Amino acid sequence: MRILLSKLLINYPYMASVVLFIIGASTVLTRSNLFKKLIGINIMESAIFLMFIAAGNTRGGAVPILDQANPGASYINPIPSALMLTGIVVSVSVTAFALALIVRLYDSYGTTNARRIAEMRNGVADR
Amino acid sequence: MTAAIRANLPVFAVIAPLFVAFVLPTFARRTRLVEGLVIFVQAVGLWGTAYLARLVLAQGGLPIIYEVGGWSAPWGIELVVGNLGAFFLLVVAGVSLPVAIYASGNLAKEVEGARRRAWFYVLYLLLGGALAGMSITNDLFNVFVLVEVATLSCCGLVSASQEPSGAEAAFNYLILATLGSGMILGGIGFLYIVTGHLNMGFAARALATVWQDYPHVVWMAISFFMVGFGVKAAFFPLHIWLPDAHSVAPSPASAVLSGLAVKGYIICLMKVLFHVVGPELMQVFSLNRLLVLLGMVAILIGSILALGQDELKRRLAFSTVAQIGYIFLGMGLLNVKGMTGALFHIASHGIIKSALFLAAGAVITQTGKERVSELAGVGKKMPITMGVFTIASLGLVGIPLFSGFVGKWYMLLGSLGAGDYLAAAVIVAGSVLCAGYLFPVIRVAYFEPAPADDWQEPGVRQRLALILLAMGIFVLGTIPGPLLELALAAATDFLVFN
Amino acid sequence: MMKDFVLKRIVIVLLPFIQMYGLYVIFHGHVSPGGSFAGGMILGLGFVAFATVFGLDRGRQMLPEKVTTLTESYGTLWYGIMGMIGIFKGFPFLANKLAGIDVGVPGTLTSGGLISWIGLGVGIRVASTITTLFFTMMEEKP
Amino acid sequence: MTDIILALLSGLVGGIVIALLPQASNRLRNTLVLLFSVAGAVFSWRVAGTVFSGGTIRLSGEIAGLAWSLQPDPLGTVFGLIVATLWLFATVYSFGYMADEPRQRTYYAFLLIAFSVALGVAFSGSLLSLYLFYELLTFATYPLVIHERNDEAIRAGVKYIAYSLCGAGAILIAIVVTHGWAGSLDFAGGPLLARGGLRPGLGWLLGLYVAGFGVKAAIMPLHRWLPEAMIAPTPISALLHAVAVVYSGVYGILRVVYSVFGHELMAQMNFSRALPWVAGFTILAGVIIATQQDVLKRRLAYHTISQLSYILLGAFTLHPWGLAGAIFHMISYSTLKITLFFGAGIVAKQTTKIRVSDMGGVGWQLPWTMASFGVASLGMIGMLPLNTFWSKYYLMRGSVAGGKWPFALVLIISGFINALCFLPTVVAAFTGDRDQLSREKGGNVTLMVAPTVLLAGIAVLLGLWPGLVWPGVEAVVNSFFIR
Repeated sequence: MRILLSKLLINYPYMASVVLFIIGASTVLTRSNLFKKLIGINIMESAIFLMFIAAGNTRGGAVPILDQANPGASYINPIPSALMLTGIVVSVSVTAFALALIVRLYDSYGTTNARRIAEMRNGVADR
Repeated sequence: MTAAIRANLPVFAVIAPLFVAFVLPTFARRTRLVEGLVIFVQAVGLWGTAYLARLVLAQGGLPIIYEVGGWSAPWGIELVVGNLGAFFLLVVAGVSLPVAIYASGNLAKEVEGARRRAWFYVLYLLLGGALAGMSITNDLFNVFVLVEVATLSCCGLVSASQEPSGAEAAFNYLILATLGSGMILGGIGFLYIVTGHLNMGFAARALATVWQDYPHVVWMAISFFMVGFGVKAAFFPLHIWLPDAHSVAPSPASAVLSGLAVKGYIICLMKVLFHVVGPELMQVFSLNRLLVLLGMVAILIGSILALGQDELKRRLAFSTVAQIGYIFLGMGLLNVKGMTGALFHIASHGIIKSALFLAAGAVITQTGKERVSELAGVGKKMPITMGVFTIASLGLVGIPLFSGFVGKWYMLLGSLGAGDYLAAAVIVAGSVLCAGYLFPVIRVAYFEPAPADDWQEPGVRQRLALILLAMGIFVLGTIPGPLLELALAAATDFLVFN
Repeated sequence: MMKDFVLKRIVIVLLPFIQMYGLYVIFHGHVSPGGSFAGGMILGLGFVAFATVFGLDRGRQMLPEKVTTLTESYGTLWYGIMGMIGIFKGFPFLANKLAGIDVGVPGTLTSGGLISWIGLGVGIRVASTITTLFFTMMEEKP
Repeated sequence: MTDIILALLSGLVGGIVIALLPQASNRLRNTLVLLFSVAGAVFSWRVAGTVFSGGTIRLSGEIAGLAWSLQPDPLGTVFGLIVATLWLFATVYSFGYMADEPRQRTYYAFLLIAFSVALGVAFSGSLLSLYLFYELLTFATYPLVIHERNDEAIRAGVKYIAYSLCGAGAILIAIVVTHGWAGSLDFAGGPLLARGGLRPGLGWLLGLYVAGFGVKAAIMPLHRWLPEAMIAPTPISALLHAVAVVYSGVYGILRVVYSVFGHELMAQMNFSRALPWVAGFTILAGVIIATQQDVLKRRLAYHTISQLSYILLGAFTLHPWGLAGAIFHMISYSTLKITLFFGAGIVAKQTTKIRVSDMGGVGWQLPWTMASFGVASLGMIGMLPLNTFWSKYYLMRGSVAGGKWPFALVLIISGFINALCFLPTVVAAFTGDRDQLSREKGGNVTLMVAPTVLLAGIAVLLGLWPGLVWPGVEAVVNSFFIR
């Protein structure tokens, strides 16, 4: 138990990311407000970014810039950070696109509640 | 110069559509120029991919490896045009050209405004480029980025029709697909943490040695990949977004979404499962049985749900769910025959479903009728459109001489080879059900009295596209030659040399 | 549009520096943290700040939609053209040092070869996308 | 070589040409239909000439990585001849029957296409091509089945296509298994599975095949579509549901028994011992149900179900005499049954009577028709001057020689029930009250009566001189039993 706890504590970034991921995913799946869904998506993606960056981190590592003065330093792995930058760009574009869609949905249905939108649409479909 | 172009064909296959897509908005209002450029790019793309496929075949299956920026494998990004890459590139190029031709004729009736239409083409080309990239990239992170590009373009295409239901379907799709991308990214993260590589080949080699140390992490990674790609590829219990999204999109968009986009994700999943995880590990985690089981359920439930739809495009969308089940089933059989069947079904379903959606779109735009029960007599007024629909239906049902038969034949061989008689029965039952939901359309269209409305065939370009696709269905069914060879070689790559 | 005099002056004074800093980050992508995406973001946020303070109309005057469309398209095309240099010289796409581009002394500004120039394209694209997004969202008010 | 292509193409091309003609041009259409049917028949006869004079015609190729071939052997040729010859009669009859019906263009176009496809079934030289044509036959005949276009017809069509597709699915699985076990699907090299000998699962495979082809051969309990499909116009019922379509199923089973499994292998299998019982049950049950039907066409339909199993029974005896009887019955039964159907059609068209109980006295109005009907009824019982006598004789001989004497008994009992089934109708037709009958002329009587009488005449002729077709039957039996 103690060992497990200490392992969990040492790996706290991963634990945090797992918690965040669960929060995000459950928000997406359970909330019917479109904005909350979108926020859930963002939380979930942040969790994954966090996990990636934590994986690339070395405790006490140096900034990964080639430095002639200190050639032997252990560097932080820059690849995950670089990748996550791309990931953030992607998530920004998803968010922007989703916001645009929400605006359109609000214009045509007058609500941002997914359930009510579905009800209204089915009502239209059934006539 | 030509030598330089030939040497760089793999990268051109990806960047040419992307860069053309980025330039299109600057002359968005000159519709003819936009359409011409799109068709030109797709035609050149088809030529280029055919050339690549010939090269790959001539090399006897040795992949063409392209190192972007001259950086070699573990550091740089590789594009590998192997059998699988060449195969899917050919499918993508072969389907997108007729669809682009069709779109140039029909889009004016489905999407209002020249600017919106130009943006439609932008998304269309982005999707094409992303799919091309997915088929040949050998880098896990590239897979993620391209999947995201494709997903966003798909959502854009879905929402291109002005109807509010389009926006709703696109939003639902976007949320679920982003959930899926999150899963995929998480899976990539786990694999990277365990193996330290993003290049598929290196990751596979590392994974083979370390997976026993981290079985749970690997298991998590695989399940994340399964769920992530499963959502995007509309694999059975995760298909809920597909019928809405694919039925409200403009018909050329539905065609590429159902015909190609979904397959792109499947190709990526195949690469991850077979090139990185490997068939042995899949068996360790019983993944193959899961795939076969869910594939069978998808075939049956998807077909039965399709039977109940009166809206033509929704019926076709549910049919896609069923046909995706075939591909997963073939994948899960874990033998070369079944895999070949699955790959060939990717090609044949791509072309058949595009033809079906385009024909349905032509019928809907020409008559304004969306329901099957309202289509009485369409066949007499629009013989070419409904003729193509009929050919495509026969193809999907799997009548010999049409492309669907070849895929199903190999899948049957595979399932019997694996001793899975239930799967064989389900494959055949799926065909019968497929006839059950497609033939009523044909019967209503041809054998019920036509109303007096003056319905006409769509324009020349739409007809040309439809005829091209119908010819494709027939050619794939009779002389599938290189495509079948590539599929067979790719399946062998997947299962034997790993 | 805000009517605060101090804010307006400060934005006017700061704007060139913000832009300058954005370009700096773009061009120093290979020797310091940041890069074309972060730099482009800063570049774009300069315009966003201007439009927030002076109103959407002045912002649009300064950066018309036509211009953002063009920069968005050609920023990306620029990336492509830079990448094609490698191909023109007979090497793969995006080849840098391999294609004989001078990469100078490590740690200095000129050590990136094509990277800074590619970054310029990306940065411009990001900047124009950010401003477009912002302008569009400001316009969306019912 | 060219003969077989032309035989197959004449119907297809004809169908397309007819479909492109304007709806109104009846005379031109009838001429063309006759022309194409005659062409198809002539070329089929030429193919038969080549095959029976010992030549081989083979047309093979690789399509989609699989070997396909067209190579008529004696069995296929006999089937092809039956199809080609009877199609001509049915076409001429159609000219009379359909003269005042709507949707003639669709009717004739698909009639010709179905002709081609049925010939394809007959001439195919491998399981794959057989499967292709078998499947296409369903689609080509579907528009004919739903010709009436009312709800009942459409329901019948759905049933027809559902049954056929399920059957075809079973066949497809069986073909894949056969391909896996035998490595080839071509009939030319003798029974496909014979070389492998007995192996587990063989019985299941045979069951799949019999179930698959049995749908079209209307083996009970897979027969339900057949009586429903009688909603189609009479020439179609006559041709397709009494001859071509159901024969394609029967032909498929014959192929499976003799070309896929081979009689030696069949004889070793336990499962094959059960099959004659299924056929025997169908014979009796079918004809008993037939006697209960009042609508003449339905009675004929159930009678078809019964008679088809005669052929299957002959095939399942696995004895040369039994096979000879089966082949002979294929020939003789088809001529008689088509006569019966033609007769029923003429009665329905001329007097609008479709029920047996109303048919008293019809014979005096339509003497030629009812005379032919009577001759055919006698044939169904197996009376001597008719061709079915010989087929029944050989069937019984085969059953007894194959050690399955109970089936000879079944055949005799069935003959008696057949008598109960048709003779009262014929007798009533010539004894009933002739005065109160109204007659509203529909169709062209001459064109309908002529083929009917001619077919009855042929039946009698074959009964008197069975030697006319005997060489063909002998060739079929020899091709399977003497190698």
